[in-house]
Amino acid sequence: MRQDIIEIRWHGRGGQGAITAAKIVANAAFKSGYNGVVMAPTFGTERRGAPVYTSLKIAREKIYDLSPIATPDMVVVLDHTLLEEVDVTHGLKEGGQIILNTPKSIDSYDFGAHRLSVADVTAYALEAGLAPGIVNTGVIGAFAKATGLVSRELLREAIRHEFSAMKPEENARAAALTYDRTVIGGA
Amino acid sequence: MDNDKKTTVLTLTDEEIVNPGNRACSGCGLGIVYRTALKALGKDTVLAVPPSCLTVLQGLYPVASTKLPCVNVTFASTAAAATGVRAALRATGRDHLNVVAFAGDGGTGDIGIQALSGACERGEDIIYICYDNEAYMNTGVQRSGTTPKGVMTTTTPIKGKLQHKKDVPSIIAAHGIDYVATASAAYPLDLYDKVKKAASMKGGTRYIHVHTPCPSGWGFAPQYTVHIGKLGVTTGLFDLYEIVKGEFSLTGESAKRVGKERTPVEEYFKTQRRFRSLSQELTDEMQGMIDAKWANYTA
Amino acid sequence: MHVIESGNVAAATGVKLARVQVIAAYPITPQTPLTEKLSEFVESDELSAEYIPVESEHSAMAVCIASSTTGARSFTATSANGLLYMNEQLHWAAGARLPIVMCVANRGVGAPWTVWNDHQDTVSQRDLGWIQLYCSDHQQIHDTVLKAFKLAETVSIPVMVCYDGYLLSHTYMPFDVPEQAQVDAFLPPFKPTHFLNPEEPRNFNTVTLPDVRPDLHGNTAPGYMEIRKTLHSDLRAALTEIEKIDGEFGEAFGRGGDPFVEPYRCEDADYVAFCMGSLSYQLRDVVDAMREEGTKIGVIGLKVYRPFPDAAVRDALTAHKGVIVFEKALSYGNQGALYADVKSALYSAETRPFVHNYIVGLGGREIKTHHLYDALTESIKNEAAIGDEPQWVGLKL
Amino acid sequence: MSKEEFCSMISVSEPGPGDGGNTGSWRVVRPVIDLEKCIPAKTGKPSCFNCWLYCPDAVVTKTLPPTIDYTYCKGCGICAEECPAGAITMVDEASFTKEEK
Repeated sequence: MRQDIIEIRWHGRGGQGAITAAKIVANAAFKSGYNGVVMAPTFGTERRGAPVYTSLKIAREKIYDLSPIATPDMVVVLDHTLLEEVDVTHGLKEGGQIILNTPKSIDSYDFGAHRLSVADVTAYALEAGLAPGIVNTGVIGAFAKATGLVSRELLREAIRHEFSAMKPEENARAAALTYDRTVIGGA
Repeated sequence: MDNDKKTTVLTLTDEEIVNPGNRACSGCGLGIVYRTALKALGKDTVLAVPPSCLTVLQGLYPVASTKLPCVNVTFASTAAAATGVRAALRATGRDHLNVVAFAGDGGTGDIGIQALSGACERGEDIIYICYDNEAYMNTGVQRSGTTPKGVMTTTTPIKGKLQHKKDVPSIIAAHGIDYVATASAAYPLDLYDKVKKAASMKGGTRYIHVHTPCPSGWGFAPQYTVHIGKLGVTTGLFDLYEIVKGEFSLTGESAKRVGKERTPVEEYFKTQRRFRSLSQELTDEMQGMIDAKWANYTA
Repeated sequence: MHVIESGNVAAATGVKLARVQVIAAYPITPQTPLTEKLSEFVESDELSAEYIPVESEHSAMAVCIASSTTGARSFTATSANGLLYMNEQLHWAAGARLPIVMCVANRGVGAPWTVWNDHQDTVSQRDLGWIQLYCSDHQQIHDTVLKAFKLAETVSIPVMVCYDGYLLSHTYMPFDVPEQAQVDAFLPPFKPTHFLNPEEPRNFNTVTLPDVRPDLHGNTAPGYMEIRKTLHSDLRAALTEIEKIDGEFGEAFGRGGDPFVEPYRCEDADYVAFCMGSLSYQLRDVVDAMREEGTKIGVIGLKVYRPFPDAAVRDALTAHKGVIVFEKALSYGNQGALYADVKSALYSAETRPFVHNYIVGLGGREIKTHHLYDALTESIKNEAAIGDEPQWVGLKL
Repeated sequence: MSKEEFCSMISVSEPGPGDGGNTGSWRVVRPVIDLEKCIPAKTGKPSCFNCWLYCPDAVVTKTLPPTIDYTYCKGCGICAEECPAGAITMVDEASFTKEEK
């Protein structure tokens, strides 16, 4: 009903860190002046490897509706192999954005009227010094670049805070590398 | 135990922590057990007690028969409650006190075994004393897991109990706790020394299982409580032992019996009405089990 | 300082700031992350408390009962079947007048198994003698935990802090975390009037006779009935304390007000939606939409379910034409329990609104905003046609 | 209401004797010690004290001679049964006059 809420859906696999990624963006958004922030993971029996999604809603004013996102403005996909299992564009608003971690080029995909951005997050994260498969910090670099919702600086700060005990610099570098190399397509 | 100085009737403290005039039955074995154990524990002790004969012995509101702080708790929760007392004593700087759970056999080996097992696994700093009168006496003599085979109870009224007694102290010992002991109401000095020893081994879980004759539930005249308790031990049916950090040893009267003649178990059965329907076959089976067990005991 | 964390972490943060002394922990979805967080606080020495990883919820409450009787501030948390497994212990804690605080991340109860949210677990436990407080967002969870300790220790009655499983327990949103010194000023250390103490040996919760009996000094000691009556009167008297503590909290932290009911756009409302938990916030969006269409409607979230604040409920509801009670629980074979309570509170009012009952979201059935909109519209339109029978929202039978 | 007022009514018991009343009235037979036979009494030295040790009700004293608190003694007879000298006899309560009781 409210029109002022930006809705972002995060697709990943259980254990891949989609929740942490969304949480970092939530923190950065809150610091950018979005007072309404609600992040809702898949409710229930999450199992490692199984497809999961997380809802993130942000708005300038407090958000009261906790129900999952039905018509997202943006979807973030942490793993391109999910495209074969899940309709990540389900409910995506017209002209909505897709941010995709994939080693393939942007031309390999056709999402019709939706706007696609791609980055080989898996590779950049390795390059940044993270263990194989750690993609959640990288993908939010791509998200920040593609959407412009949060600044590079706030993101960096939020990552360092979240990963203060676990390779904060490497995680921040993964985000920065991805930020710089994300390819943004047209609608 | 042999290395320690044993308490004698003359060195046993006169101080009574249990008041007279309580509601225990005449000749109650628990009366002896409770009175003796509390002498060993002394006044720096906090008790946790589930519903049982002890609840009644301890007094009805607003009078308590015991000069110790005590929390009465629900039937299944005794060891967990003792855990909570210990945690709070640590949190409030009073960790020097003994924390003692005192429960019957049903409250220990049946409904209470989950909480007790949890406490033992965590190695809670508590002493758990089970007085085993071999049935639910407080509710009127219903069978429990520790009722011996063949015993008539109000829930095994015709055929007697069909299963053997659950070996609760062995189950507890399997948790690998520091101290497990058995004792008998008929040997209060042995019990006293074991409780003392348990109290001195602060830090882990300590468990004492006490064979406790019950005149009304077992069907004998109240003056024979000690006599029958002794028969339980001298027949080799109920052994006095302790397991200190995994080391098993018989104590007291049981230790003395190794390699010597034991009283036939039939003598024990004959003293109690609860065994009235015991067949000769079952008597022989029980005697056989006792003999097999004792064949493993060496001096 | 604002943080963005889950509702479970909001609760854990409150527990930590309350300087709880004994924590009994047993995992159950969706409460588990709360006890996980507390273990982290304790292991990292951020919180100096005894953390007991018990073997069951029944034992969790046993630990709290005993530790509270021994004089330590005690806490545990649970959900659904875990709460029900504690049942006899919950009665015990209330009868023994122990100021235990317990968080319940609300979840439907089996059978069949469900891990998702409704209120059947705590609503079915309304007659224990516990105080039950319900939260609508993370700030309320955090603040209510702090207020709960103060309340419990003032009135010597245990307090349940209830919040929606998943919807609040697992969602993340911003909330303000106060400084430890501020909390210390609001919540002094726990000093019980009676506790287990060898220097003054007392026997707690002994068998109590049906009738009164003289004590050792010749005074009359109460019987069971007197003790139980006092629990009831003290629960009623706790309403005053709830209001007082809410005021003190407001002064200290600048948040609070509306201790019993939290109204939204109700001043001139013809109709009021009434419910507990996060649903009352979701309904705000619906109310806004309906107001735009010209329907004068508001919503009230009930924050205290036991003791039932009937005077506050009556005051809040009598002026309206209709009250639509939404609830995530049912007194099976009768009606929604909250619905019955609301009607009972209104019975003595001079003018009474119509009251309807809508059952929503059992076992986590998603409550879509348009469902609420449709239900409210139908209720207002068919005032006369809808009787006492609960209406089911989003049912696919 | 004050904190004390709120916690005024709970079941908290104070230790004292005789919760069960004067349990001596339960007795149908009374233990009587023959001081001629009682070993500690006879020898004037502390010795066996089985009567004191085994008493479930803490009504026998460990003194020379041992005494029995008839106000609370339930008359179970364990002391008589366990006395090594056979010095304690259980005597029918009916044989005592009111004054003796």
